Amino acid sequence: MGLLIDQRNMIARRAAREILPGMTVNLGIGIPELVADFLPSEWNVMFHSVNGILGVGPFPVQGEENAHLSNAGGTPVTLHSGASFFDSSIAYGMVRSGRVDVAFLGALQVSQRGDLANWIVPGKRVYGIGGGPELARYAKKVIVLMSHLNERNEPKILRECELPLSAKSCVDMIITERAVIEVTKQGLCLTEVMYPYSLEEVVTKTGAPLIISEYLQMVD
Amino acid sequence: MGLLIDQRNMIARRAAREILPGMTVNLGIGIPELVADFLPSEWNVMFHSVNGILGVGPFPVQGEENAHLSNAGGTPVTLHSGASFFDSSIAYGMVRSGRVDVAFLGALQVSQRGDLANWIVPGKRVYGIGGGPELARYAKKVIVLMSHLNERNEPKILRECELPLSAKSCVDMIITERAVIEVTKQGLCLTEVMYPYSLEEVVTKTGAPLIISEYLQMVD
Amino acid sequence: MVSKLISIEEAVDQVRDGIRLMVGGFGGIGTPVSLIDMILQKGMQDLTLIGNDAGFADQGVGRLISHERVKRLLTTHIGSNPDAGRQMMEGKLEVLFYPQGILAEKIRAGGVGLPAILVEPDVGIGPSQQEQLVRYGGKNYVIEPALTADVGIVYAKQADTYGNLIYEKAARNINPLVAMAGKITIAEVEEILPAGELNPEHIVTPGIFVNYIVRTSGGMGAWGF
Amino acid sequence: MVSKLISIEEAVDQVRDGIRLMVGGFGGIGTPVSLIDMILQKGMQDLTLIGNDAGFADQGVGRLISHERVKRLLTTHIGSNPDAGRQMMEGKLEVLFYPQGILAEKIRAGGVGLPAILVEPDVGIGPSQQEQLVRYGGKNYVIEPALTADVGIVYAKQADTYGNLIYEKAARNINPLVAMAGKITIAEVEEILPAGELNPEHIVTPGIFVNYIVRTSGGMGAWGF
Repeated sequence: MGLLIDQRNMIARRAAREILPGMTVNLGIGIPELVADFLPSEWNVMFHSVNGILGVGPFPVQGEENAHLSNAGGTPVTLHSGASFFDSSIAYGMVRSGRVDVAFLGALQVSQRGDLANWIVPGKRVYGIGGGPELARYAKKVIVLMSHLNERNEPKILRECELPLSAKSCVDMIITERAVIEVTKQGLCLTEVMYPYSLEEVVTKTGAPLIISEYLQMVD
Repeated sequence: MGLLIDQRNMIARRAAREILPGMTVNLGIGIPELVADFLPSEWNVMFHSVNGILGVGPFPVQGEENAHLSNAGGTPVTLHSGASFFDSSIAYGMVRSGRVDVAFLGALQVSQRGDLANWIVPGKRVYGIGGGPELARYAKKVIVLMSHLNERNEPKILRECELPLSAKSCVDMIITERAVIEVTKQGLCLTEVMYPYSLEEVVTKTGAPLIISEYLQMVD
Repeated sequence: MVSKLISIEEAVDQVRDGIRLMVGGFGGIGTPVSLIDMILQKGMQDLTLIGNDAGFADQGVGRLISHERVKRLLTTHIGSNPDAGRQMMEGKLEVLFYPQGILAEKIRAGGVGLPAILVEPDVGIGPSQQEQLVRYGGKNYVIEPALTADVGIVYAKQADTYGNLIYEKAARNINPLVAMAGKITIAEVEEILPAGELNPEHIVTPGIFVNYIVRTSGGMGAWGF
Repeated sequence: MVSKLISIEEAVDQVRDGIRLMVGGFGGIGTPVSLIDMILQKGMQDLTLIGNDAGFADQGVGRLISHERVKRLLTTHIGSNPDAGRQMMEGKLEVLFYPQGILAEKIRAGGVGLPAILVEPDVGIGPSQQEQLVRYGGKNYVIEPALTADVGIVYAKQADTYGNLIYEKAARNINPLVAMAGKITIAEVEEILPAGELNPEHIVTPGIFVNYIVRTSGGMGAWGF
């Protein structure tokens, strides 16, 4: 299901709350790119981009884009103070050696064990695996930001992913326009339901059992 | 046998004749460091140093040494035009990927098959293997520059090395104060005898059979 | 010093039908587009292409795919070039996918003369993972062979005539890795200076890795997935 | 931005008896001598030391050996420090030798999170070559495990308060590799600037790899094998 820009921003705003000052954060392509907009610059969050930037800054004012300066998604960006450039082997060296605190990724499907599918719809669309598998495996915390349903209004959160996996048992949290769900050893735990959706609208549109958190919040 | 400075320079001067303009050349520690002195700067030979320099220039004028600029042997150097700095992994990447045309190395012993021993005298002195094994194996041409005899006046060129090896079957040529010897499939081939030594003084002081080249030169 | 500067046309004579061609750039940025234009113009085909992504159908490295000059593609991502996905599903284009960081390390290993890298087996579930497993230290690892190329083409901001390269911003990406991994490396460059004019501390790719430099005829990767 | 600048004394509290300590520098040049002085002064011992060479008996990293603070040394060359050879022959110091380029790659692999490297078996005949062999592509290779350290100490010319580092000339050597391979990395620096003052293109070690920076109290590696 295509999301409206307001919904995408709402997801990004909620995602930003998972970040603490000074953290190193990777933002994947799509909704994750919006997360930086919801963090104060003085928090000095260092945004990491796999094409070889640490310290990605806000989007530039229109007309001030630099042709050689984009994030991994190809969106023009600026630099934060303390930024550096390096080649992609070092960008992934940062990831693989466990130095990225949080990675926000998009997904086609997520399973109740935190399996991630985000690279191919066999026979229909091939995206490619990109940096997903390594970010998913090695970032200290992995948060999927996506629409709750696919374009046929079917759940993207499932008992088992139907699509080929990018990485197994790696997702810690899922944030959609309907809900915030934590992946725990006991299964998926619903912690927040987003306005205007009801608890029932989340539960029936999720393809895996949900444990309802005792601290469940209905978010306005 | 300790060499006089004139003998060391003679070896280095002869060694320089193995270099063509534009080549990439590694100079090991000891006599090899002197080779650059015998090449015209306009030949633009790029001297490679494993501590992370390509384009080592001549020794500096006394008093103009830079404390952070030395070759791998710790001798202060200058830079040639087009020089660059990089870390040691890239320095050895150049070596391992076959981009060094000639490496000049010192040696404790060399065998008739071109085996190289230059890292330890068991029970007496441990130097360490350093960069010798990789230079010896991967440089396109490997030339040993050394004294013909050791400190007990025994031959350092032998049928088999007695000392532990640094690398096997790697040496292409040996240049000493007495002789120039090529390592061929048929064995060691003596091509030059250095003044004031006689052919006999070379043959008797070499611990392996020598094929006398039909083009043998007696060098003044 | 003998300058490595040659014309784009001469440089592209290094690219022959059927070779392994490795290309720098990431999502269009830092792609040597003038060299790619000339390869298209000269008609080379049956290429094995190695690069971060399939670019765009109408721009940069993606044009080699859209014009069906590529028979085999080793890459990480093709989502921005629908022609690549279509050719793959039609069986016209063989695609091997690798996770980005693993592809980068495979290229680097080729560049520095290492035979292969070891990676954890459950990273990068995909069709490329058919390599040999080895047990080591109580764990299984996949041996991923190093990648080299017959010709590597890269894009740089500045070069000197010896071939030392300096990149610009995110246009660095995999270019310094590709520059090491080609048996022949050609750099397409914006600004070319005499040897000695670049600060030795700022050089990213030492000239030893670069065989030829050409002056870009402009045009470049744009933003754009 | 929270500055990573601390005092040398505070920094050295990270170094405890018995840890794996990795040290940048090559033949004395680019060695973090003030940190080493403080380690000596504070009395840490039983160290496993990883570095390019054993330095000199009376200077730099070699002093840790001469003062018998090191029980195990992973290195390439000890010829410039006779104390190291003597302790080795007396059985006081365990020394594992690696060829220089292989040691550098093992450290880099540790820094970028790769488990091991593969090398050709007849490179670096020496006591270190007791690792596992693997057959691959018709050839035998040695699996050489990646090296990491509890604490890595490096020397840099400039840092900003985020820990971005720029080296100087041949003092770069293995420092950028060591800077990545420490669980904790401490950089001893000549000049410290506010974040944002270093050109992002010229930074060699991104600050993410650096936990603490200290101001050098002077003294340095000299020429000298």
